[in-house]
Amino acid sequence: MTAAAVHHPTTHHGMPAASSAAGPAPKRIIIAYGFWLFLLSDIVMFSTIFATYAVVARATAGGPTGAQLFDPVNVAVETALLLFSSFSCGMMSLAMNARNRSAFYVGAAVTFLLGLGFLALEMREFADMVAQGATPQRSAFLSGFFTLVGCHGAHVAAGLLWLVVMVAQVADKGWRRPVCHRLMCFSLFWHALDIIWVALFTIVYLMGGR
Amino acid sequence: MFGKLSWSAIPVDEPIDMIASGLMVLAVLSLLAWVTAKGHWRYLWREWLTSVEHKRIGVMYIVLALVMLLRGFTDAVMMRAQQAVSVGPDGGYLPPEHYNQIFSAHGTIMIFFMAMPFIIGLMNFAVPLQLGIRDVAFPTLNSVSLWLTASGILLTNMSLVVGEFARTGWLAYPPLSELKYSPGVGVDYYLWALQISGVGTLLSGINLATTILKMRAPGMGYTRMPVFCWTALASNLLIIAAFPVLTATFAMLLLDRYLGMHFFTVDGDGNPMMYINLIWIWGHPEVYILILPCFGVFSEVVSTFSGKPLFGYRSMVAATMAICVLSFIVWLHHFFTMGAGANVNGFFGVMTMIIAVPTGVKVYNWLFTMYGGRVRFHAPMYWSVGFMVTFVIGGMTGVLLAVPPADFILHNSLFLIAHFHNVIIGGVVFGVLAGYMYWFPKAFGFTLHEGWGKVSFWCWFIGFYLAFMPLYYLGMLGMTRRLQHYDNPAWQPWLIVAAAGVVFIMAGILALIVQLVVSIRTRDQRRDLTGDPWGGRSLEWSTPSPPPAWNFAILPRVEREDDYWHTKARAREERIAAARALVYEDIHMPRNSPTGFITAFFAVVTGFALIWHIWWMVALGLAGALATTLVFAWRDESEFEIAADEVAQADQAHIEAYWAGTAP
Amino acid sequence: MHRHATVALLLSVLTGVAGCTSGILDPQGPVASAELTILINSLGIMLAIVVPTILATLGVAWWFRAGNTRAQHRPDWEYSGRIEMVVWAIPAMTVLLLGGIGWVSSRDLDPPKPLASSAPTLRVQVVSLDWKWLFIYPDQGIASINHVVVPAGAPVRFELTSDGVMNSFFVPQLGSQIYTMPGMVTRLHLQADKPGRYPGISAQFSGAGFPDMRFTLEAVSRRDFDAWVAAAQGRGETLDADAFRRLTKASRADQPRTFRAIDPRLFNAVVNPGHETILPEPNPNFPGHDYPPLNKGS
Amino acid sequence: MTDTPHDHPADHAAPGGDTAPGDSREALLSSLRAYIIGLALAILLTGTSFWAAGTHLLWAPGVPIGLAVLAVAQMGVHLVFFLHITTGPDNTNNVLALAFGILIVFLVVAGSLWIMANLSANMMPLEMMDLHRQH
Ligand code: HEA
Ligand code: HEA
Ligand code: CUA
Ligand SMILES: [Cu+2]
Repeated sequence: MTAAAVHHPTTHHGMPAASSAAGPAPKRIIIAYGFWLFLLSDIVMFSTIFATYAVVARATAGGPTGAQLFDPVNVAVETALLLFSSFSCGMMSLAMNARNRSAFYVGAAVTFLLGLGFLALEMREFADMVAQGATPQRSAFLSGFFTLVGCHGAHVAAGLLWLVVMVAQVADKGWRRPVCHRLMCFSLFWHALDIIWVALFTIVYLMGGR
Repeated sequence: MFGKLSWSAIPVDEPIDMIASGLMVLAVLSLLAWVTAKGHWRYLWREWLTSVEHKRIGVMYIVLALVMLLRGFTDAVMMRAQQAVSVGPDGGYLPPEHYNQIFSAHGTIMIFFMAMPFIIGLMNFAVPLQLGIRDVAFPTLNSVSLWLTASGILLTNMSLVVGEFARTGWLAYPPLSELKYSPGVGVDYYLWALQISGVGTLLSGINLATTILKMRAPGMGYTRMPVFCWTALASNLLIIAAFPVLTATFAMLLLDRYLGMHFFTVDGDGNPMMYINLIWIWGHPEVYILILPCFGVFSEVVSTFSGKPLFGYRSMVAATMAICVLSFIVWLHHFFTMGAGANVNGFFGVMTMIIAVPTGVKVYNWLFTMYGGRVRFHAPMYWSVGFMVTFVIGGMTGVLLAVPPADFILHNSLFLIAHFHNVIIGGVVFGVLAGYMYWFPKAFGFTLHEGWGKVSFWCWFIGFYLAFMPLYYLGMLGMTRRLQHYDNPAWQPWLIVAAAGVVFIMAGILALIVQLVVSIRTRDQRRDLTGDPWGGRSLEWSTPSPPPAWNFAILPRVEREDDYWHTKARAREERIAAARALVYEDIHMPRNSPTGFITAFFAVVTGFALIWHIWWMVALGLAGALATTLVFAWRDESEFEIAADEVAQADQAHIEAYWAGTAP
Repeated sequence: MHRHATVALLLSVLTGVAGCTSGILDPQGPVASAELTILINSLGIMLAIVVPTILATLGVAWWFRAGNTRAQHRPDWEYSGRIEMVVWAIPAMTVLLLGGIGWVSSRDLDPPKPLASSAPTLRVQVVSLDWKWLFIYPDQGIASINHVVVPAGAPVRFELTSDGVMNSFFVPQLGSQIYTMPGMVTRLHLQADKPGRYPGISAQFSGAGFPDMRFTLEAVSRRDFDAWVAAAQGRGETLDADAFRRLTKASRADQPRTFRAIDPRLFNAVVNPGHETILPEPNPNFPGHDYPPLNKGS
Repeated sequence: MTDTPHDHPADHAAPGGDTAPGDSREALLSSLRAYIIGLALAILLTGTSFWAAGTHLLWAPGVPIGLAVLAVAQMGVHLVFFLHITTGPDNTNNVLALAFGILIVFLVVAGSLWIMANLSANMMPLEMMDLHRQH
């Protein structure tokens, strides 16, 4: 302990930062960990909808089935878009770590466009289905489908909004610590969405489309 | 313009409703008037409503819980009074549409808005102090959680005045809760209130779990945490795992009701059984979310007042975590009678019984903690011993219900009602009241009146047995739950006994209120200058009462294995040493923030608009919430600095007071 | 077992005090008797450990009170491996025993499992409606409301469904309740040993008229049963689609009555409204769940 | 937070400490390599999944199992290469939380499916049940 006042709120007393041995972890770790727990809870929420979808997957009430509705090419393109956006999001974090603004903007723009493309394809798919009369009100299966896929889509949309805000913050404030923390959370969020999409295209489209 | 909302939503033709809601509105208005007259708004706003300090947030949670206890109790009194007289075809004074709202509201309020806030409040207050740190991981988020809970409470209580509450029971099983059978706004009030407060609960679970896992004082390894922190950890992990299930389940029911989907309807091939399955995946862990922190409180209280370390610390921790995991593998015991096969019923029955093992271990470890001690019977200890005696009975009847064939004849009977009030009152309510009396002096700097606390205990204790033991028996006579009237006159005497029991409980509640009033009025004689009125064993007792905003002028270092008694002593020595040598540092504390309050405001607006289908208002509310988030995200200064001098001054003052207080 | 007898005695004393024996303490059939026995056995097993636990708690708390100077003082005693062992082992052994009972008994008393008997099994289809019970006798071609007559001493196979919301079919003195749910069929086997009238209820809340959702199960001799069937076949209306639609209108405390004949497709049509067309489409504006005035006779 | 617009090294690499999920402990370049490897593996696995779902060369009943395995593998790839969740000692807490989450997901999904399948099997409408009894 020193008498000098250490101006660092996160590493009190200038201690090393492992959480149990040396006191509270640094803010950055705390934030990322909290967000990690949030993501896990979000995944549990998705798993509830997945379970429900699995239960009602054959409950078509005489309406159309997945095999009649799904277009594997569309799904493959969606998957590719999301996968590459996950990668570009990774590049974006590297740019942030390197404090390289222009690389960051490029990464963010690519991520945004890929995400937007994904959403557009999804919207088109939904619109096509509704045009065929396959609305969420048609059967339990379709309620499940639209809710599960739509919930993921809503997360992607929220992610895009978040990304815009983050770009604006970087532009406005530069690499301040809270901005970096939020970007770190964003990239966790974006990668997690991709993980959920893997489960989704496997269970809904590949298994259900057969 | 106003969706489904019109003047007819106000139940002017129902006298009981009108009187109740009139009184409530009057109470709220007079409170507001009093605050205005006394000019307390500024103080309230700056020191409480926008506070992000964990202790204040904890206290506010508990205030919410106490108010809701009274509301839930009013409902309970009305139900007991109804059943005491409602023999015969049109018996009683409450028509079914009203009675059915009452038990639904009672269950919902007691679980979500009484027990949960009370527990979260205690954890908020005590966990950072016990861990030896200055605040929780995300202080502003903490305030958001609190105010979202308050939003849910507000919406639920609005239903009393504008519209109606659900008449479906506290878990709103479909198809009854589907639009076809519940076309009114009652179920929507229920769903939106719980969705909003559920988000608050989830966030607070994440917050506290992160705090416990990542922010302990230097040297406080997992095996050195007080057991209350362990139980809080288990409880918050359960929140993180269970509440998303509730959110998703309610969301699907909402989609059914609002967009005509077919998750749980019968037409469209939906499956109502899935709702029941999912709601219990949340529902069973929920009851352990409530009871585990209470087990933690009892652990602290029993060890403190026995003057001994907790017996079998490692067993206690193992038992806590075992209950945490097991609670996710038993949910089917709530619907043994739905028609699953014998293997499924048998499996879940056995898994349920296994929970009795770690719970039993806890009971015996408390017993051995008292063994060889010098047990001082302060009020918190009364609640604890009362709990041990009462809870084992409720646990035993729970295990009885876990035997599938026994459940086939007891399910949904008053026996079940008796079981869960037995564990909830004998466990959760006794637990939170023990915690309340135990930590009150820490929070406010003076002790509660002992005598009135004991009076209250005895009234509750006797009242509980009178009110609920007859229900076990009535259940065996074939009386089922949720009966607005019945035709068997032989039941009536028992129901009258139960009603008499509630009168005792009411006396217990009055004693609590008297205790509070008396204690406040005589607070000058009951000041706790030492910060350690009970000879406590964990770190919170090494701080002044009430602790300063920063809790610890110097973060304590924890060096001993297990024994937090010594830890506390050490922490105090360190502080004294620091005081002599003047080695204080500047402290950074989070700034107060209206974010939580404003978010909650928009949450209420949005929820209300959704309930009444006022779409423009929904858009407005959502836009407001988004704007609040953005403003919050743009803000730069979230902490302020407390100068080392100021810290030193406050700390030395307390150390002097401590010497004065402990001097012979 | 001594304790077992005490418990049984205690329970019967309580029953005597109540002056009215219905409920699960007065079982009238093999299922209910077995279930009550299981209940009392399990209770006895647990009391054997719970009662000492309570007494020990009170005893220890009292003996080690601060004022008692004769109690030994061990302020640092916080661990004993041997005690830990015992403390885990006692509940574990109890649960092992109880779990065994639970596992075996849930297979033995599985509701869809037929009861062993030399008497022929009667088949009864049950439909819960708002707020009354419809009993269809498919093999006799009759039906009745809020009153079900069965031969004493013979197993009854219930097939149950619901026309609207969930309910739970329960005759406490015969044992085993089971949910009735729309679109699904649950199965339950019960038997009344002796002639008598046994109250039946719904044990699952189903809306405003729920408390009146009562029926009587009447067990009669085989001869009386045949006579009752013959009489029912000769009077009352026919339960066809129209009559059924009238029944779906909410009502409460309906007087028992019978139907002379039934449309044999009816039960299946209730279970699968979409697949069979004999039922007319329900009127979407029909305010299904309002609380109706008390039905006095019919 | 009293923030100054400069970097906070102390905040980034915690000596002897903990990592946040998403942290990569290596230098920039090697984490670039991690992303590239991850991308390549993910493309490979996804491609295999889509191929397996569409082809007729495989034994049909085995395909869903194969798809499930591929999906799990791909989630693992994402976790390790994109989220940098590994079993290193500094990652224990992150992995434990993940394990808890996976356990819960497993219990919720598997439990529900087991229960619901059992219920539906027990509640087949009559004609199907009668068919069964004739056996
Ligand atoms: C935490 C949960 C909780 C608690 C504490 C209680 C407490 C009580 N309950 Fe409740 N109850 C439920 C949860 C709870 N209940 C649930 C979930 C249901 C099922 C609902 C459904 O069917 O859907 C139910 C149903 C239920 C029924 C319906 C039975 C039926 O279906 O037929 C009845 C009937 O009388 C009843 C009675 C009571 C009574 C008399 C109390 C009493 O013990 C009341 C005790 C009073 C208090 C707890 C208030 C104390 C106040 C204070 C301590 C304030 C002090 C103030 C200061 C210090 C300032 N309960
Ligand atoms: C805090 C709340 C709480 C707690 C702690 C418990 C604890 C337990 N509960 Fe309870 N329960 C509820 C709240 C709670 N319950 C509620 C609210 C409902 C109804 C909801 C509704 O339908 O509305 C319910 C319903 C309920 C049912 C469903 C009944 C039905 O609907 O038909 C069952 C069935 O298994 C059950 C079992 C148990 C068991 C086995 C425990 C065990 O955890 C108890 C373990 C404790 C002990 C056993 C005592 C101490 C142990 C010893 C002294 C050791 C020796 C003893 C033995 C080995 C037996 N509970
Ligand atoms: Cu409900 Cu089958
Ligand atoms: Cu449970």
